[in-house]
Amino acid sequence: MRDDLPAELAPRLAAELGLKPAEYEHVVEILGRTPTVTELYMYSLMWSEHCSYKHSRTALRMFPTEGAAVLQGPGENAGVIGVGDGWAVAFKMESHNHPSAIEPYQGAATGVGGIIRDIFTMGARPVAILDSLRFGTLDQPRQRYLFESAVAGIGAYGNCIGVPTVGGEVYFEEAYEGNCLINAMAIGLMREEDLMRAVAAGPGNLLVLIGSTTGRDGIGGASVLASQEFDEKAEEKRPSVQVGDPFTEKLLIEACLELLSRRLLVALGDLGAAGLTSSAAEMASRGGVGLEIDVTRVPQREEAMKPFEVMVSESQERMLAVVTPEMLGEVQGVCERWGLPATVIGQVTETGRFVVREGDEVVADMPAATLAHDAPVYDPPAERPAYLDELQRFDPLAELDHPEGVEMLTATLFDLLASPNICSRRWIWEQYDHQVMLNTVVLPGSDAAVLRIGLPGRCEVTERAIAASSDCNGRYCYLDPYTGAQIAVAEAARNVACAGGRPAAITDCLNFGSPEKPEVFWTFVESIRGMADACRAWGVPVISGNVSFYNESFGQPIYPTPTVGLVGILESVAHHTTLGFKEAGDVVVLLGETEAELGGSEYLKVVHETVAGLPPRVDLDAEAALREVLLAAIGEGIVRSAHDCSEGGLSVALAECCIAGSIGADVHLDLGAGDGAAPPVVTLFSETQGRVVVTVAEYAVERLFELAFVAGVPFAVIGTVGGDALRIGGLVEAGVAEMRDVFESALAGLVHPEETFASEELRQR
Amino acid sequence: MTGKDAMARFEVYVTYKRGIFDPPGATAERALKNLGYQGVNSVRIGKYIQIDADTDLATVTEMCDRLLANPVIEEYRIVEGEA
Amino acid sequence: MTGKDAMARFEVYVTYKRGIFDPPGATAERALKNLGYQGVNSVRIGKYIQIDADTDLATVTEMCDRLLANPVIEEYRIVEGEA
Amino acid sequence: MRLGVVVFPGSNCEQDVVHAAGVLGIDAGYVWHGDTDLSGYDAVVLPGGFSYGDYLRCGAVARFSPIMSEIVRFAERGGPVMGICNGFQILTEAHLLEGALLRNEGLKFVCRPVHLRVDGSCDWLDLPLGTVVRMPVNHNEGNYHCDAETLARLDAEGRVVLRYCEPDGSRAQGGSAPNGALDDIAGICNARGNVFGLMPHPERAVDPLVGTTTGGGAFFTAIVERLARVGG
Ligand SMILES: Nc1ncnc2c1ncn2[C@@H]1O[C@H](COP(=O)(O)OP(=O)(O)O)[C@@H](O)[C@H]1O
Ligand SMILES: [Mg+2]
Repeated sequence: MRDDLPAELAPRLAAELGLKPAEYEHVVEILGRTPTVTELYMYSLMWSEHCSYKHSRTALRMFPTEGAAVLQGPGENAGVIGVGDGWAVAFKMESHNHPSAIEPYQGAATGVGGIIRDIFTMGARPVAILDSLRFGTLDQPRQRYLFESAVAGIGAYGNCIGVPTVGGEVYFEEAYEGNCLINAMAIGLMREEDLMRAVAAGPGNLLVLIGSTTGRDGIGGASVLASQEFDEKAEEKRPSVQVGDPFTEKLLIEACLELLSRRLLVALGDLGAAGLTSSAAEMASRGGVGLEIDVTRVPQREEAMKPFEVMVSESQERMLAVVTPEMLGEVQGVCERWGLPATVIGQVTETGRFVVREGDEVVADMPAATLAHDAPVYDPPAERPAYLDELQRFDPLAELDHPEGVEMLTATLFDLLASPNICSRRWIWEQYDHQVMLNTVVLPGSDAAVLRIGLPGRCEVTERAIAASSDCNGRYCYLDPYTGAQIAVAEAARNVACAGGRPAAITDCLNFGSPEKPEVFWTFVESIRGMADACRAWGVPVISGNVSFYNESFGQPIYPTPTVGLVGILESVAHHTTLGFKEAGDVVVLLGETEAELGGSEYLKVVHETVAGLPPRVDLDAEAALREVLLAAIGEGIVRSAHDCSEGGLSVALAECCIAGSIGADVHLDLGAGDGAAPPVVTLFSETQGRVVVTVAEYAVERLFELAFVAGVPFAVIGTVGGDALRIGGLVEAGVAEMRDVFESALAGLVHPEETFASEELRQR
Repeated sequence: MTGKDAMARFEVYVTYKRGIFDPPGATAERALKNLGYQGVNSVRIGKYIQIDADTDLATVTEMCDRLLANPVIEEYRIVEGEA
Repeated sequence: MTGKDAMARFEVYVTYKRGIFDPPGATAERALKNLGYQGVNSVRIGKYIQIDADTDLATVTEMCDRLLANPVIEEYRIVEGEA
Repeated sequence: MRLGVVVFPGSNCEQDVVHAAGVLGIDAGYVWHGDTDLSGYDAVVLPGGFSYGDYLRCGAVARFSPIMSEIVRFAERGGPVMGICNGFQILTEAHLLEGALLRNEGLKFVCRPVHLRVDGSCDWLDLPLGTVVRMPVNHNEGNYHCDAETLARLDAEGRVVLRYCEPDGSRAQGGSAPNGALDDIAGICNARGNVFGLMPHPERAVDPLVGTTTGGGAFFTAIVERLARVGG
């Protein structure tokens, strides 16, 4: 056994690698001796926040994770649910915030690569990507650069591997200026019987590394970056940036799915954060076996790599397979056909120990399970932030002057339609191939994407479909994390229901500041509690997710941003529904009721430059009832269009329906009379939850009313589709063409102001 | 050194830093070997930028830092000549 | 001239032929001007390929003709040196 | 009649082409890039995607695939060949079609439906001149270029089959041509007329459930009809 670390230096290296003194002591205790350099690297990465979830594990237990449809809950590379007829869907969301803040193009690209590998590791063919993005405001050149580059990077990767990017979300807020968020979600499709788990088994079986060579790139990349606060020092961490190779990823997808479907593998795992160490340790600990790896057998693309470098390198596009000796030839044959190296680097043992050799010399030898499972668990103190009281006390109606009259209100609506948080995202999704695989039934631009279920090219399409949406309004979460997190789930569920899907399960990506700050940690716990309560009430389990802490710059945390990715099921693809108004004469109905809830609204931000107040309330039962009415009506085939009210409120929702349908509407909203009259800004811009704008043909109005009445869902006929303008009686007069111009051109206008152009595209070769 | 008023040609060579993986280079390398060029040991692909400008080396260096190269993953070399 | 057995470095510069519109170059030119570099007259962006190989100039020329450059739109120049 | 859809490493629209063919009732199968045999196929489609990652130049590496020599021979014998998007790029790199496809003028990848006007015909595709069809484009390098002489020849011989245009068929204005292509060229054929390349994706405009548009079917059925005429 190599003894390469003097006992007096070991604690110093441990500290440099981010191990706390007690954690180091624990390592020594496990080993019964001074660790080697390789061991220290391996432990420090496996016990980093990113890999071990040491600050979040306890809180995450609040999530409901079970349900009749759940085939695989949290703990694997991705969660899996059955969606009927023997089909299953795997999905997961993950952050790549810190790498992207340093190098947005490659950071975002490799983020997509990583989450895609999590999906096909499970045996599922990746069929969709969604991206959830947060940046500072676009008046800053740096923010434009980050935004443009991240979008280009996501596009470059997803487009190349031939997986459509079908949806996502983006917000621009000062709070993300020093720390952008790049969350990517991937969805995969498989037959239930093809579900694969990354569990190593069978002493004597071989460990085969498939894909790219191993270099020093990304040493300690994701895990180190994602486990520390982000400050000026970030610049020095630059060499850990990785360059994505989507071409190799595409070959990996094809080769691995072929290997799995031909049942040639015992197990398969992807190499993500902490590289080979994490992948191998997790597979071993799940299987209760040991492993032996010889680093000299790992194909290296750089000279003189040290064993620890090989073990923790985060070089992209690599997979680790467990293969029986008899199958090795066939496995290598498949890989060779796809142009991929497949190299035996070690084997499974029965010792339960993770042994690393450099040729004949042992450089690390530790109990495999301790890497994956013995990380300390912390329950940090949580404390309600002091700033909340004052923020929440703010009463927008009482404390501000509000626009009145058709002219001012119409102008305000236009301002909102041009707001970067509301305007059309076409500029983004037109850079993404959102149609490849020919399954995208509802394209980006509606409430949720709808994908029919069928593997491409086989004409094996089914009646069924899935709908997916990712949502989180960080501003609401800042003002009240419990409610904000509930809204994230509620909005995702509502979006999916508007498309015709019944919410089935969620994944999440919890983006927060430092968990070591009690006020941040409180927002974390509250957010989880909010999501968990909503999920439990609605029977929507959490099947996978990811935590990203230390999203801060110069001590300032981002808004709490618990992003939700929700997948729903359509029994029949024929029921897919979009938001655009369809036909003149259709009747516009509002399901749900408007309250005076301007706190945290886009209206407050755009018009009054204020982020304060209480966010809208969530009524869990009312939300569920609303979705049931909607799904029943859609199932009966009477719904022509459906669109939920979110940022910007009812007026923006109506405008979006007009723009998408290229047709106007005449709407009358009852403001009440006398003292009880609602101020027009409430009617138009309040962001009350639980509301959906639905159109039906005239004959169906009564039926929709019945459905709503029985379920106790507020129902109001508010207008008729037709004409070339949106007229909201006494409040708004807006031509559809003018609204479209503003709505569609706003984002491009913000990204390409004439005075600068610093685009990552120049850098693509 | 070119004076402030004459047009000069600056040639900028931008390459990935050491240790950064270069997928296009790796692919070209494999392709060349497949075409029978067994003597090829390594291929790296970078950018070659020609700037004709009435400016000086310091300014071109600044242009590289700000726009033409990505200091996070790339390094560059500038050669000044006649336009 | 490097012998058949020594490793040499060939630097290949691939540029668009005259008259072919170069979108990245044009954009960089505009961007530099927008950043205030008024002295910039023209920017062209091509490829810079480093080949370390045990081969000769004639062979590298062949590689360029066959794979590394597209004669319809591009021209190239090769400089041979030490690896 | 059987359609061969070539799979290069990095192709990603081959399954979509097979799906579209299936919807149209056309028999189609995959042809592996490493194979050297096209027997059993009456027409060949080079599908879209990112062969070899589009590294170096789109189509530059794929054109050396073993199957390409056979495709050249197949084309020389007059067999119908269609290259879609990356397939078009490969055909130009292989010199089966003139010109080249450069980076989009806007430097952005573009995925959206466009209008196209039929301005010419090829051996097997004979839509009425002036017909306007709508199909999605999906590319980063669709900016067609050729020298003046070639352009004049393509024009004179009616070999510019498709041009980007406005919905009413008039010349594309500002934002309507997605990539800055020379003379708005979206698709051309070779002198003999049997090899046709286009940037838009007809396979995405066949199945009404997932196509925002229809009108792509004609590009596949035309091959079948032509083969039926000549008894292929
Ligand atoms: N970053 C993105 N990438 C792809 N599509 C996006 C992105 N951001 C928004 N979209 C799409 O734009 C549409 C509107 O998004 P959003 O305003 O977030 O909708 P909603 O308010 O219904 O959640 C949706 O179809 C969404 O999928
Ligand atoms: Mg919505």
